[in-house]
Amino acid sequence: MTDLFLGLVLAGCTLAFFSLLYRENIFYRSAEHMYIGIGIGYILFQGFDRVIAYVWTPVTTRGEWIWIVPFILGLLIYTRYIKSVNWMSKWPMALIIGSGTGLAMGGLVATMIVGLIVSTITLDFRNVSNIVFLIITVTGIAYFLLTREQTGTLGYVTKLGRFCLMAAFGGSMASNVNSFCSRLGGVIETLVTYPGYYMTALAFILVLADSMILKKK
Amino acid sequence: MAFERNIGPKIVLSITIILMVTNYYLSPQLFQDIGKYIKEFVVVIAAVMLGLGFINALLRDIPRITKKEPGQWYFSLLTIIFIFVMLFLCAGNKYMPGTFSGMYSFLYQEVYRVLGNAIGAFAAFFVFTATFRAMRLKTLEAGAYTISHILAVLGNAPIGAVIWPGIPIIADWINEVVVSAGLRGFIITSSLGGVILVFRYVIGKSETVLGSA
Amino acid sequence: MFYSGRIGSFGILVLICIIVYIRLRQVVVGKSPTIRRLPALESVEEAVGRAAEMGRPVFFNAGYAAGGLTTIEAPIIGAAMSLLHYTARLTARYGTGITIFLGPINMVPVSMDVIKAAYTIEGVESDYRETMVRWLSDSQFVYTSGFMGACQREKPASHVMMGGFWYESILLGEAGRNAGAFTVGGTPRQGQVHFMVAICDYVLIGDEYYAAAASVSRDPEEIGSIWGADDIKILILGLLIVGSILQVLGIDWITQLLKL
Amino acid sequence: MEQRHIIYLLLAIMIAIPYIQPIGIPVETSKMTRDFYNKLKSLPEGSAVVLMVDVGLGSWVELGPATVAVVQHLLDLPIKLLVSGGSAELPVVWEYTLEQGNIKLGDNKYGEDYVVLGFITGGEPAAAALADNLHLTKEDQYGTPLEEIPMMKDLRTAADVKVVLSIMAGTQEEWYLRQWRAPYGTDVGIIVSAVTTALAMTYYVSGQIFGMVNSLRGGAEYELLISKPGKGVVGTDMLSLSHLLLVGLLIIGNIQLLYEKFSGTRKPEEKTGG
Repeated sequence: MTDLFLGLVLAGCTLAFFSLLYRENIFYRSAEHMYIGIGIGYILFQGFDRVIAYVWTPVTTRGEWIWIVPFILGLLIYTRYIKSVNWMSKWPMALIIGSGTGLAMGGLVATMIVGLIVSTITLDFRNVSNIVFLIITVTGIAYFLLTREQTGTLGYVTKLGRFCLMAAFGGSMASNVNSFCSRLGGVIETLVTYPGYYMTALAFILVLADSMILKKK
Repeated sequence: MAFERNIGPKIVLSITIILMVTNYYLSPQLFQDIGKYIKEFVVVIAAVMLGLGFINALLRDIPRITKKEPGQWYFSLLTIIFIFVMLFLCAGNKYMPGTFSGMYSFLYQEVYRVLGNAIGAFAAFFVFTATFRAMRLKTLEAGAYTISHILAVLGNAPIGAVIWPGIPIIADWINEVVVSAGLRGFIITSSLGGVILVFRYVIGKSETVLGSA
Repeated sequence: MFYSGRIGSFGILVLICIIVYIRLRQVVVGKSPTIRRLPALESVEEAVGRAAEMGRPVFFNAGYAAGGLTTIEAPIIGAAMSLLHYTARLTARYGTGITIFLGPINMVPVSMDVIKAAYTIEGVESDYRETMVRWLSDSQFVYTSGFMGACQREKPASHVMMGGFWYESILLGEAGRNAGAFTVGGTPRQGQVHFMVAICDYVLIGDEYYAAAASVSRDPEEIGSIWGADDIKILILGLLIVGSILQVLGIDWITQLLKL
Repeated sequence: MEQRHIIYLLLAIMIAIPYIQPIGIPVETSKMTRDFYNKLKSLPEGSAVVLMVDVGLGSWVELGPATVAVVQHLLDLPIKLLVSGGSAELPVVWEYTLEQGNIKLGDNKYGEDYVVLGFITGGEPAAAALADNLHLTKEDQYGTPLEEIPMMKDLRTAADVKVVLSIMAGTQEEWYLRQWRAPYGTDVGIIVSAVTTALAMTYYVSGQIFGMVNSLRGGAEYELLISKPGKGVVGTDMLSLSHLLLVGLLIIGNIQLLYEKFSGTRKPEEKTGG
């Protein structure tokens, strides 16, 4: 019994979200607000659980008092609701922004700039494809020169660069279509097999009825 | 007053960035430990901050319930209810394993998962309508965008090889050369833009993210 | 002292900082570069104007950005905040109101401060509402579902998508288009820019995104960093071309230097 | 019934067909999947492999078949498997893999052959922290302290780990290249959503990543490699039909454009991307 009930409820939830493809309605809105509630509740608990695992346990069991410092810094962020001291929330925010941006400054230069330059230079240029590779990379970079007017020879180079970039975008987008269709496939499988197809039939009837009512209005 | 409100945080930002960069480039253990502590401190701060989201959600939904905003208040009530139901179930699942675990696995492992899959699946519908609308051979660039897309799409599915054995070969060439090279130029310049922005934060030009009103 | 294999990139990093610093100083003393026109940046004003005419809201998205400011996407969010500040000042001036939808929690306080500062500078701090920042959840799909529903209910006139988008760019963008929104977008992320090109009426791709953020930021001399960036791009072009030619001739001291 | 509704309906039908009646279009194994398979097979006995689950259940549909096939392969090999990850849904994804994929554990014992560490939030800094200290979470997913787990005794940092695998849908492969491969030399392999294959391709082409299992199609190939066909193979039929529909739509869209251009009934110019 429960498998039938579970299958129907899950197909119902899926169709409630898919109903947005038709139009915004009460089913979508209630599924959405339930989903947001579950999402917020789950993330909040994970935050609480992390604080226990990273602060409470080390401090109480191993006496590592150092973890009180980030805990207090985290609490400071709540001062933004108190007008007179809301500047305090900027100090921990500076640490958070600094951690991510600092990581980026190190990592980006090494792997995303120097790393890619080296792996482009060391291509085996006896192979024609690699010469085309270099030309596309160079013209692509030339397109992003922003303080020089794109006229004359630079105009031709950037035009070729823009052409290659758009071709690259078209190609890389294809792998996304592949992934999206795979996901939709897995979901539609639950809607066209037992017990989901009962709910799918019900959904289609509702949509037909609703569109007829709207046509009358 | 300007120090605590504006200049102090900017100095902390600059120093944190410099320490994180030294952690990446310098091998002595001191820099590794500093980097390690910053990384682990940030994980704790990020966890403590989550309550802020809770307040943001309550500030948005509670007034809608109290003022009985037509057509919206009972949905906001639904969100609030499920926030607390989920908090309670997660706590039960962690600290009192067994109690309500059926409800927890139903709500989180089934309903939450299925709703996530449904939103993920929307992307297929939307990418079809977006490309149908945008991929028109109006300009040279739009032509490149469309043709390489069609060839790569056919190459990605087994049907491509069935239609013409040449398609997967062209599609692989597009992926390995055109896409990799085009994106390489794109990645190098956009990463450079990111690094330069972070350098501006190091020299104190972080008015937008840390500046006072 | 240094990790092996990273001295080369540290050298490049220092070089980048020096060139940008010189250009910033030059702008402070009055010399300023001519920046190529960025139609997508100019269309943000058109988008807010359209919202004022139609009396419908302006929606802003900065993307899921892999968890926000604690990740390597932090620079993308920093730039998104500059563009949010620019858009918020326009909505304050036109009186249309703005709503930013957020995933990562660490972006909530920064977004609130940025919008509040914009409204204060425009002299209409009373119009600022805390609910202009809508945090839906750290989960990527919960944040997306909330935005998709809001789009259909509130029918935004304009949708400004500037930031670090991941899987959700197509969902947010198309949901806005289906609600009839004029969509302006921008991202430096190579994984999602192809969707923005398909969805948006105007789009900033790659480094154009950072250039737009620099040209609208609160410190006017940041324009110099675009100038510096161009110099470094020319240096990189040189490295690529000369390096490849030397490599073919068997001389690889450039790669040895970079791989130091 | 707007144009977009017709497209939605057509897509739903084309995707539903193989699930109702499979067609069986042939699937070739790509080089990157075979490289991934051969690398794992060639690992010496007792070497440690870390599997990082960096996606939630939302990606299960696309990455489930590949995850099940790779985990089954890892458990059949004489290696030590550590499961961790950046996604808060790690525990659920792991149970789902065992349950949905009906994985055969064989003579693998928990704590000696495989262990499930807790998840670590915080993106790249967290991945870096785990590389510096495999005992970062201090206790495994079920609460037992890591010190008491036998296999964790001689596993301290990423230097003791031969291969790190990431089930990912973003750019997490760069975390592991920067924080595991660069400093510790751990080889990186990925089970990747097709969304990010193009990006990861640059690292695979340049040799920094040894192999890639590319979403559902890769899952179908890996299922055939370990000769255990499952959901992946059915999925590739669905890919063929849906992709055929997309190409058909794009061609129709452009024929419509050419017809309008020559018959002079052109609609007002729609602004395309700037």
